[in-house]
Amino acid sequence: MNRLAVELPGLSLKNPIMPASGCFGFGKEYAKLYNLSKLGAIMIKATTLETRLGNPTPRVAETPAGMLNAIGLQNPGLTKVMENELPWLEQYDVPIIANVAGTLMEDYVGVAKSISQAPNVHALELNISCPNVKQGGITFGTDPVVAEELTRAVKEVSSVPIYVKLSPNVTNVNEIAKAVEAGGADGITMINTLLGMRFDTKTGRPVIANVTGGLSGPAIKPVALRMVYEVAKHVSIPIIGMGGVSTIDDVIDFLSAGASAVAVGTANFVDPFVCPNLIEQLPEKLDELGFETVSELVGRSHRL
Amino acid sequence: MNRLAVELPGLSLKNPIMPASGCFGFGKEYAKLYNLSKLGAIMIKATTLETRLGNPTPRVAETPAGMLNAIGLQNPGLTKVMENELPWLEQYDVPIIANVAGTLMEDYVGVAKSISQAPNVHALELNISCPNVKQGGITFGTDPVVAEELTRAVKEVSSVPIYVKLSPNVTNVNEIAKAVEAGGADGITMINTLLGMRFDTKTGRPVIANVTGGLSGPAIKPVALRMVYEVAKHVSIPIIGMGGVSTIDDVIDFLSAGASAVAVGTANFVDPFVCPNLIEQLPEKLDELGFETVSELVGRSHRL
Amino acid sequence: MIRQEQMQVVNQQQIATNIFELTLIGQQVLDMKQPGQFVHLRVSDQMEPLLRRPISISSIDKETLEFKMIYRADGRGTTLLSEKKPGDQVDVLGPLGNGFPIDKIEAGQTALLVGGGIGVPPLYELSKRLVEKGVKPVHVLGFQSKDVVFYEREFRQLGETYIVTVDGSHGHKGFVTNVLETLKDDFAVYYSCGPTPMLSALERMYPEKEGYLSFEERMGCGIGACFACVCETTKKTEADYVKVCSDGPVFESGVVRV
Amino acid sequence: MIRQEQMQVVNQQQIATNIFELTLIGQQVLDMKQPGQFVHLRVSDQMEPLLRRPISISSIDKETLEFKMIYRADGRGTTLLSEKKPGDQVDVLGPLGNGFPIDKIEAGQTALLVGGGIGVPPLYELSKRLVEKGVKPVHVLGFQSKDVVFYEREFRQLGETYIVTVDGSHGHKGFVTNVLETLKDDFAVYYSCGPTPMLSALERMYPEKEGYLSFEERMGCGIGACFACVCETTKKTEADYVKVCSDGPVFESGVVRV
Ligand SMILES: Cc1cc2nc3c(=O)[nH]c(=O)nc-3n(C[C@H](O)[C@H](O)[C@H](O)COP(=O)(O)OP(=O)(O)OC[C@H]3O[C@@H](n4cnc5c(N)ncnc54)[C@H](O)[C@@H]3O)c2cc1C
Ligand SMILES: Cc1cc2nc3c(=O)[nH]c(=O)nc-3n(C[C@H](O)[C@H](O)[C@H](O)COP(=O)(O)OP(=O)(O)OC[C@H]3O[C@@H](n4cnc5c(N)ncnc54)[C@H](O)[C@@H]3O)c2cc1C
Ligand SMILES: Cc1cc2nc3c(=O)[nH]c(=O)nc-3n(C[C@H](O)[C@H](O)[C@H](O)COP(=O)(O)O)c2cc1C
Ligand SMILES: Cc1cc2nc3c(=O)[nH]c(=O)nc-3n(C[C@H](O)[C@H](O)[C@H](O)COP(=O)(O)O)c2cc1C
Ligand code: FES
Ligand code: FES
Repeated sequence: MNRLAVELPGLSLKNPIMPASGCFGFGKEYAKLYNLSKLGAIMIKATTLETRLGNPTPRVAETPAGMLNAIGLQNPGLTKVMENELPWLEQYDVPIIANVAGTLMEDYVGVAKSISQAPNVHALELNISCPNVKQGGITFGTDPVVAEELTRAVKEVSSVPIYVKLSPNVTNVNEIAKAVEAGGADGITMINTLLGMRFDTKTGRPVIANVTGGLSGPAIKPVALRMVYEVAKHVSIPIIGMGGVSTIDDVIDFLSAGASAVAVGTANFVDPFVCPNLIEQLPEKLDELGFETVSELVGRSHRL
Repeated sequence: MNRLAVELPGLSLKNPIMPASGCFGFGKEYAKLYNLSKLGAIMIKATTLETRLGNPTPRVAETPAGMLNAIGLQNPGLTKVMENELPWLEQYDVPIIANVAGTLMEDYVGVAKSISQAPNVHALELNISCPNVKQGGITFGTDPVVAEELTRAVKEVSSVPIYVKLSPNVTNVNEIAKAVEAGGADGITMINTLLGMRFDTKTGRPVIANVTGGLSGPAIKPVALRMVYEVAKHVSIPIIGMGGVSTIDDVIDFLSAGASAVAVGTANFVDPFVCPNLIEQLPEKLDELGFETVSELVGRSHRL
Repeated sequence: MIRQEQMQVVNQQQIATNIFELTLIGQQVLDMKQPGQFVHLRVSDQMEPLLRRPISISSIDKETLEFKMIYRADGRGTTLLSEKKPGDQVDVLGPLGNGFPIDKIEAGQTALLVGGGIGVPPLYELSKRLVEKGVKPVHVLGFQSKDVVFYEREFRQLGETYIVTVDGSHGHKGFVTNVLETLKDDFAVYYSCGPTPMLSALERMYPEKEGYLSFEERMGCGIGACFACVCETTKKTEADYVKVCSDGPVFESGVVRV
Repeated sequence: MIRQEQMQVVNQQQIATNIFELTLIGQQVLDMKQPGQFVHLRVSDQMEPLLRRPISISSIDKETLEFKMIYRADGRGTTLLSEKKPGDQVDVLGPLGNGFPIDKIEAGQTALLVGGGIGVPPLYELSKRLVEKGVKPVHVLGFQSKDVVFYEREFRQLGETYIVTVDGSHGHKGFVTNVLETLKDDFAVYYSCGPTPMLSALERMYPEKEGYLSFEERMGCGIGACFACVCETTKKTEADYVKVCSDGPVFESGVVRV
């Protein structure tokens, strides 16, 4: 028995660690550093119907124990992702979670319908929480009615289970979580970035060309953990947790709070080997804590 | 002319730097370290009608570039604050901003009515955003209708201008800001803490006895700056900005984003002399940036 | 007077597994009055880790302007502290709090000093002061196991010393209370610092004795302003609560509800 | 191959006001192929500052396994980097990107190397390689003022060198373009690294010439995965965009829209 294995809707993960969407491209760059088959799964960069060139630069800025980004969903578009990126990833024994984004509901439906048919796409992640595009994105993620509707529409056309990615920029995350569960979501991924800004102190100008950006990294971990902990109490579908994970203790904390698996975003930039390193450290950590399997650990904070 | 001076409703500040509520007690401890008359103002610890003993300990936990707290509004209560704390502070030439908290609207009204009559209280800060008490606090701060109503009720009884302290734990901070402006607020203070958690990795238990706590410190600065920048666009009353201020550049950034003055919270714990140090550094920084007065700098990011 | 001072590392030495003794030099030493006071340290100029760390003063030398601390490198902050080398600067806020009163005991009397683990260090300066005064100290010091025992020789030089380890790998086996049960209770005052269960065991054991206990609590400011380190009190005091950082860390036995 | 390696500081030296030369040793040096490549450095083990810093390789010595960088200590990260001492470790990800092609020019030909400020360093390794190959380099190096000029002697040893300072405090006064206007344009290829306005001035000045320009952009990953460092392109290439970190930082003139 593989003690790190986790079973989730559509996903038989050999371990609970995966790179977060947008922080790993479509895997090609990290494939030069290590074997991608080591990963539990890969959340690929957001895919939209059409090619997107994203926002002007600067697109990133450093903040205390975090960073801002406003990439603006740059991606080659559905067709090229289906033709080039996904087939290339087939050489690895790793399930792909396709991050789906768009401006209108039809865009999400269109991307979801096609991309869910790729043989190695085992689940979709509906990005209703991207703070860096003017329309769509986060607006879907802050209104429970709209979130539920979108979830339902995508669920109808998808050939694989769907996970909805929640925004932390809301008053009541449980409400949104319950809405997407009602809409038929098979799981939840959370959290996306917090909206933030950095200024160039000399000029007073925002550093990010898009003015605001999404805050990620260790700085947001307390917020992410709190939201995972709360949502875990309110829904019965599984959660893939993320937000500031960089150490093995962070992984344990997210699992304890109720996440069934953990995604790693910003930390890939700090240490490109962070995912395989965490996977390697996990068994020893389980031993240290006296747990036989990852699954036993999931949600333990709620059972104390 | 004093180039650091700032005029705000009820407040003639000799400089724009003041300790944030809850991070400075009622001033006694810091008075042993430096002369409190140096400060622009002092935001005293939240005062409630009755004595409060606060939450169980641990009440604080460190997080990456930040900290969580769940003090739970511990304070000696209105009567003792009026009898002991405020009169003691009269020896200093510094305006006091009294942070007012409660469970019911009547509590706020009661505290506001009395405390606004203390001779050295020049303004009130309505704490509708404390995440660490079960009732009141943040619930007032997340619903625009309730926020407006509370503001209006307090405005009616207060003998000094009132500032309303906004919570960052909302989907749309502008909406709340506009509501309190409509309710008659003379100014806004922002931001209070973000709701967060930390876990003890060994046991899986939340470190904070209250389970969740409020996140403060440099980690939240990007969120605070973004919210100040946005709210400054939507209201015409002044803003006192806070959230992660620890360096002179942070002060400049908040002023640039649209705050008329800046409060310093967590940084007092890291460097107890941070407020006088920032005040001392400010003139040189103005020279470096080519500004004659603090007022010229306020909101410059909006004029670029 | 409380000062914030960049103090210089004179010596850093590992004295047991993960236990370090750090010697700093600076003017602040002149203000260190009582054994049992502590300092609040910044372990890095960077913003992470952010908060100061409270560490007890374990010995003071006013002539050389040096003081020592003994600490366990455990979490992020203390690990970074253990990497400081002679010549490095450490930002020290102190001295803080109220320590062990030595005016409550007289020359010729016996004092019982009970320490647990990383609570042992402040007892060292205390014992030195008591000995100077002509008081006879009896030390009962508990540790997890042999590899984390420190300062045995130093305490023995000052007086009768019993070492207790949980696993029995050094000295007596068990808890300090196991040894205490075998000792005469002809002491005038007891002083203790260590884990809270140990402190409360002592209170139960010596209900009639005068005792002074040093408490630990998570801290923010370290100077009494933030209400982080508050403890509930008993009827023994009029105060509704006490703050470990500024009212303590040492309280008379029975004051803090344990 | 890209490696992540803990490399050791061999030397750290201030060579002009706020300008430091840092020498590191490690296996990664063996993989450093082209002048103009860069490394992505972690300046601290702590979580703040969080991101790596991109710094160009300024010279490579495969025999000693050492390489040098020259950087300005300016913000938080580079200031921390400047505090590293011999024996300290630095976490280096590299070598990254595509540097200046030296196969585009032949022995006996002349190459024009134009550097601005902190863009000068990668030109040093480039010039050494060109000289090795028998190419004659002409260096035009612009700085703000005398106090931040560095490596003048080193460049002079390799070939004709013009120093330009904005305030005229050393060498010629003005911008590099002021000197370039006075020079013959009998060079085969030009290479440049420096502020974007300088790069675009060169493109306008030498529209017919083959040129290679090194660009800067804010980075996240440094390896092509995050889309942080994307530049718009012109019709000269089929690509809709290029990434500075993995497609560049060096591009043929005219490719990047400036
Ligand atoms: C008055 C007082 C005196 C102390 N004297 C000593 C001493 O002489 N030697 C010694 O080794 N330790 C002493 N401690 C405990 C010491 O403060 C903690 O071990 C230390 O803060 C842990 O920091 P860290 O970075 O290693 O752990 P981390 O887990 O990184 O700490 C995270 C946060 O929790 C706080 N924290 C963690 N454990 C404790 C604790 N036990 N008490 C208070 N805060 C804690 C830290 O200060 C920090 O804010 C004392 C504590 C107090 C309150
Ligand atoms: C390919 C490449 C090669 C470079 N080579 C050199 C070199 O050889 N010598 C040298 O002195 N500088 C070089 N730079 C610039 C160097 O990366 C920045 O000066 C440095 O990152 C600033 O970091 P800081 O901590 O001092 O500033 P901070 O203001 O603390 O930096 C904050 C954030 O902004 C980024 N940043 C700030 N300025 C720049 C910049 N100009 N370019 C890219 N990112 C920036 C930082 O990397 C960091 O993420 C190079 C940049 C690139 C892209
Ligand atoms: C550079 C960057 C690009 C991102 N792009 C996407 C994206 O395309 N789709 C998405 O759902 N989330 C995106 N995110 C959010 C991350 O997937 C993740 O939710 C967030 O960064 C929090 O995790 P972290 O703190 O580990 O980075 C991006 C984050 C970063 C830093
Ligand atoms: C320990 C602590 C106690 C606080 N108590 C109060 C309070 O009583 N009333 C209040 O309005 N805000 C309180 N705050 C919030 C601060 O005033 C401030 O809004 C917040 O900490 C963000 O600023 P900072 O990042 O500079 O700390 C408290 C914050 C901390 C850290
Ligand atoms: S630590 Fe702030 S009151 Fe004690
Ligand atoms: S820095 Fe990530 S793609 Fe270039």
